[in-house]
Amino acid sequence: MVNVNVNLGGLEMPTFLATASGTFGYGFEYVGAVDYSKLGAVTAKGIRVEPWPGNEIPRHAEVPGGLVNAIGLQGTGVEHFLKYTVPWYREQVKGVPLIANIWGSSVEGYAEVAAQMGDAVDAVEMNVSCPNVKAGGHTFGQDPKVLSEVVSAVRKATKLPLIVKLAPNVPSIVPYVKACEDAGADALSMINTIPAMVIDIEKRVPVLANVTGGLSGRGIHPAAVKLVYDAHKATKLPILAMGGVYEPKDAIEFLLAGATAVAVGTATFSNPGTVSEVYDGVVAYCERHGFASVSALTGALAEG
Amino acid sequence: MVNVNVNLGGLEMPTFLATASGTFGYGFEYVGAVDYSKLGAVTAKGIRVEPWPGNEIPRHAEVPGGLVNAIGLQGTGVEHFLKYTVPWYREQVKGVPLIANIWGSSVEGYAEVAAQMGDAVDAVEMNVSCPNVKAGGHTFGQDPKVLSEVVSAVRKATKLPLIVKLAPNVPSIVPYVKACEDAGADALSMINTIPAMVIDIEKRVPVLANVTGGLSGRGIHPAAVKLVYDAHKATKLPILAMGGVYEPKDAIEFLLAGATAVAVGTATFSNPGTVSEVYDGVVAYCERHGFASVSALTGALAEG
Amino acid sequence: MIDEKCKVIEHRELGSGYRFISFEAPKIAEGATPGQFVHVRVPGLEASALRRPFSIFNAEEGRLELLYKTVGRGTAALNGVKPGDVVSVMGPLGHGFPLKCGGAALLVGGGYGVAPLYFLARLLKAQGLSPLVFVGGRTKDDLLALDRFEALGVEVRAATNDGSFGAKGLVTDPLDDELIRLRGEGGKFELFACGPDPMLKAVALRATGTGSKGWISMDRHMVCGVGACYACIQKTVRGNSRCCIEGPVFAAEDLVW
Amino acid sequence: MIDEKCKVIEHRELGSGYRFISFEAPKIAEGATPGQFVHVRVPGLEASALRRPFSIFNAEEGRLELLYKTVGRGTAALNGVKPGDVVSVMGPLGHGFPLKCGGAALLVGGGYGVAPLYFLARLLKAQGLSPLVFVGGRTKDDLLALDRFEALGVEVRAATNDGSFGAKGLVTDPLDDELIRLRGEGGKFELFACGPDPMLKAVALRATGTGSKGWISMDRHMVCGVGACYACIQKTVRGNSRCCIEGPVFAAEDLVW
Ligand SMILES: Cc1cc2nc3c(=O)[nH]c(=O)nc-3n(C[C@H](O)[C@H](O)[C@H](O)COP(=O)(O)OP(=O)(O)OC[C@H]3O[C@@H](n4cnc5c(N)ncnc54)[C@H](O)[C@@H]3O)c2cc1C
Ligand SMILES: Cc1cc2nc3c(=O)[nH]c(=O)nc-3n(C[C@H](O)[C@H](O)[C@H](O)COP(=O)(O)OP(=O)(O)OC[C@H]3O[C@@H](n4cnc5c(N)ncnc54)[C@H](O)[C@@H]3O)c2cc1C
Ligand SMILES: Cc1cc2nc3c(=O)[nH]c(=O)nc-3n(C[C@H](O)[C@H](O)[C@H](O)COP(=O)(O)O)c2cc1C
Ligand SMILES: Cc1cc2nc3c(=O)[nH]c(=O)nc-3n(C[C@H](O)[C@H](O)[C@H](O)COP(=O)(O)O)c2cc1C
Ligand code: FES
Ligand code: FES
Repeated sequence: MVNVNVNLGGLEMPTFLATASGTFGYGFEYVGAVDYSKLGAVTAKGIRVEPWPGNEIPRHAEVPGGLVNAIGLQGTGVEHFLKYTVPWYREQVKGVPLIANIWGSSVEGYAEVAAQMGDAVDAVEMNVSCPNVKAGGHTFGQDPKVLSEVVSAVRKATKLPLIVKLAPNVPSIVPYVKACEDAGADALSMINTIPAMVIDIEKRVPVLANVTGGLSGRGIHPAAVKLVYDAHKATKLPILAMGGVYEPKDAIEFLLAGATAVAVGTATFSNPGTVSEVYDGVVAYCERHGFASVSALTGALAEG
Repeated sequence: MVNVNVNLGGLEMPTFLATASGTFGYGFEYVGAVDYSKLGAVTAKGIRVEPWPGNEIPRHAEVPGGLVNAIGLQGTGVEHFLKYTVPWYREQVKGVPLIANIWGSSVEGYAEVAAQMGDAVDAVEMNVSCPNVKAGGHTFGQDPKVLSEVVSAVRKATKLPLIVKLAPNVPSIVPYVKACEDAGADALSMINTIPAMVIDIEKRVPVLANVTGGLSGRGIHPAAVKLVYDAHKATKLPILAMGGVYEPKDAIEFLLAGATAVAVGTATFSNPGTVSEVYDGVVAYCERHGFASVSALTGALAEG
Repeated sequence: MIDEKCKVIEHRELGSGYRFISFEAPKIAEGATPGQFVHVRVPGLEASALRRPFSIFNAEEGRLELLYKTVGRGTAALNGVKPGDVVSVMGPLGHGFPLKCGGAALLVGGGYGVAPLYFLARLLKAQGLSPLVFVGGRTKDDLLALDRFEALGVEVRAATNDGSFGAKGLVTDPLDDELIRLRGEGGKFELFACGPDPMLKAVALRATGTGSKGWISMDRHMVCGVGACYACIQKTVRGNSRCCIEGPVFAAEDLVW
Repeated sequence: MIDEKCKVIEHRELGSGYRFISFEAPKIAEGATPGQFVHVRVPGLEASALRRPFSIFNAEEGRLELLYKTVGRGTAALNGVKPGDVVSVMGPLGHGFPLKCGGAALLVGGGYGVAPLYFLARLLKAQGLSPLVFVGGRTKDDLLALDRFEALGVEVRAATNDGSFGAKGLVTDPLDDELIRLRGEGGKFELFACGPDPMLKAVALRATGTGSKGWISMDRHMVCGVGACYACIQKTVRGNSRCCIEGPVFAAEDLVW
């Protein structure tokens, strides 16, 4: 019997496997097609204080190795989320912790949505890849100083386990990791999508109404492993790793690189069975290699 | 008859298509398998002043959508390059300009190799994704100030068309583009590989002897298009675009996003016919859409 | 909703790039209602390729039947599937057509948009109603499943752009004739439509504000097919709705064009 | 060197995961010499998959023959190729064995490492030499192409780890017997070897410093196969050499282990 539960910065996850924000709706949409008993957490779609319509369509483009999306964080706002969505989730999905993925256009916006969450959810994940309207549209996650500021503000606003989700397009992840650590984050998650663009060459226009979007899926996995590896070397904070997990092997690479837990995202779209297959494969791997627990895999590269 | 020649910052390219550094040896290795008449330039493997052995093997790992490599810039040094390699290239490959891809571990190292090139080659491309030994191992290309310094030094050392090759893992490409512009670059090339890592889960070790490497190939294309698009909006410097070109469509996306010329890299490994197929497809596209020249495609998105 | 491993029973060309495929899909077939769709993992595409959505043409006795047009790489790959092959099919998905009708049931389909109308006509007929089906296409070859409607004993009125079959013109021409006739009689009607956007808009306009109802099945590019990704947005009077879960069938009066 | 579209002539199982495949490849076959290899674009893998390198087992009358072992996803996909299919094959690549020999020609192969030795034996034989072939494997099933060597009239001495065929032990056991015999006679010899690294090292050691020559074909993971990428490095006395172009056959005395 392999011990599959892990602790992600205070969030007790019954298994090491989660779903990635934005790829699993508000958590109940896949009931019937996904085996929830294998999930240690569900991350809900990004939510902010006010409702938000998202981008115009087309919002996605299929590319070799994955998907480029610019959904644009459509959501009903935190009030509706707490009043309807969370109870609806709790009713349909028993025993799987819910992580709220939050965002805002200002530091105050982030703090406000975190504060309103109270303890209705089990953890908060901050998506810092959104433009900071007050600071001229630069994204919060791409300047360690700004990042530190927004994380501190959210830290003050919530007692829940606080996960900060980092952007991949940085020269080095280390200053961002340190900024999160200093600002009181309990865990990190990575990676968010990689900025990308697809052009319809016949119409000579960007495919996405939003012009650019984020690349996710199979192809980004080796880049994600590198960032998890770098982050793990730089911090003791536990890491929730995501980016192109399609097979058990992909999750095991993340764990060995230093992740405490792993999330499945884009793969669920083509195969909702991914959660089960990855869970079973990781457990079988632990058995085969004599690991008594999945958490023993974290950072367990033989190179030392 | 579509006009296929382009001018890349002073480099007259007989066609819009080049090969990417490190994927085409010193230019003559593919004689017999590649139709050189369709090439507007060949970019040689990275070269520095002294010979350099490169990394230990394994130096590569195949991944879905591409390749992760850590060749480590093995090379014979500039003296051998000028004495043997360039003449050998000129003898075997007639009429295709040769771009030297240069690197160093210090600003002086860059300037020195550029100076030694004299006019033996047709252009110089600076690979700024190598660690700056003097500045504690940070790579030259990841701090706009350091980038500006090294480009300025090379600018003083050579009269050849000077192309600077940018790294993709940055929050925004714009400051780097500006730094190159200010320092006197004639053109930009992008993208270099995306930092990545692959783990052998059975042995629990990194696959690459160098631990980490760079991701290239099909999967990185949408990320590359985005960076070319951003760079083109920020500058008038011509852009040589690369990253996952496998089909005509991929090259056309680059051109429409703002590239002046396009390079084929990793695709040649699986299919040396890529050069011909891409060339023919782009020309056919121009004919079909009524473009009299390939250069008219540059930045020709309908959105304006 | 379930992700069912379905064995292919039959797969054949209908001419002009259209094909018919049927599966053993007892679980999906059991729960399906007309206007719902399935999300198919196309064998032969890379593991990361998205699924492709198709309306349920018919679901009967554990069988799932689809009609599709080959338009791109996904449908081209689907062509290669053979009887006996096993395909992952998720379904039934989305909200379909209402199965009651206050007045004449007028079904309008264009091209592969006729797909959900056969299943609908069959179930309406089973309730004793007499659906009337209008089908349109560029040419004769774009008129699908005429034999199936005939076998069902359902009247079909056709229009083709080139006049190669039925009336020459748009499918809304024979529809308008019928609407005028009904109006003359003071008859009530409901419209059920599926097809290309311009056709749907034309049909929706003929319902909104008339006191009659229109049920419009929208075709939006999808990713998840289950409401989880928010890719498949249709603008409605309630804001941005997901075509895969709030739709694909919307009330005509709710749509914002 | 050319990238030739080659039609598959024959493709069959040899048992125990080994297969034989032959192609119509007039251009490659024309230029090929023993010890060279081809770089195969495996149909069924994604477009971006790397090619797979295989030694030329034989090249004769426009035919290219390969022997391969199924070890991973590339070779597994290759299993699916059928006679009549067309495959992109690049070749002939690399530097092969010398085709003259000052003394007894002793060929040593382990597992699929025997692949280049048949072609070599055939051409040495054609020059009037009498190559002697030593083959090793874990078990009887790992001894390949014995019938072909027999048909050629070339003597084969085998060793298997489990003793199921030939001597029980390593292929170097019968080789050492022969070397001792030759030394007793004062005979000269050259060694030609291909197989797993430990075997190659053992063979190379038996050549270096003896005044006799050893020719060692190295198996290094490859990307381009033509000397363009510097992935396939073998350490030699001249530094980091590319296995695909300076090799795959190296002089034993040049190798750094
Ligand atoms: C609810 C619904 C029901 C449908 N029912 C049918 C049907 O019964 N018969 C039929 O022939 N077709 C139907 N379609 C359209 C069908 O899904 C597309 O033709 C198909 O996905 C095209 O895939 P492709 O790979 O061949 O084309 P490509 O253009 O190569 O597809 C590329 C991408 O665009 C998406 N895409 C392209 N066109 C459409 C489209 N029209 N709708 C949704 N996604 C698209 C694909 O999913 C894929 O992500 C339906 C679509 C929807 C949304
Ligand atoms: C010069 C040369 C000649 C060869 N001749 C033969 C032969 O005649 N018969 C035969 O059965 N095999 C031969 N091999 C080995 C053969 O190339 C590999 O077994 C094959 O590439 C494995 O591919 P795979 O996808 O099945 O395995 P995987 O392990 O899934 O391959 C994954 C990756 O590793 C590479 N790789 C894996 N093993 C090897 C290897 N041993 N050598 C090179 N690359 C490898 C593949 O190219 C691919 O990039 C030769 C190798 C070389 C270098
Ligand atoms: C359609 C879609 C919507 C997403 N929405 C969000 C979001 O709301 N908040 C967020 O932090 N990440 C979002 N992401 C990013 C994913 O959570 C994840 O970080 C990324 O897709 C990489 O994982 P994957 O390759 O497994 O999908 C979204 C991704 C996709 C594909
Ligand atoms: C094996 C390999 C070696 C490379 N070596 C170099 C190099 O020496 N200098 C350099 O600037 N870029 C080098 N690159 C990067 C490529 O030139 C190119 O920027 C990158 O691979 C993206 O293009 P692609 O996806 O078409 O390969 C190398 C890439 C590969 C795959
Ligand atoms: S396709 Fe994902 S919400 Fe509709
Ligand atoms: S495989 Fe590329 S140099 Fe040998």
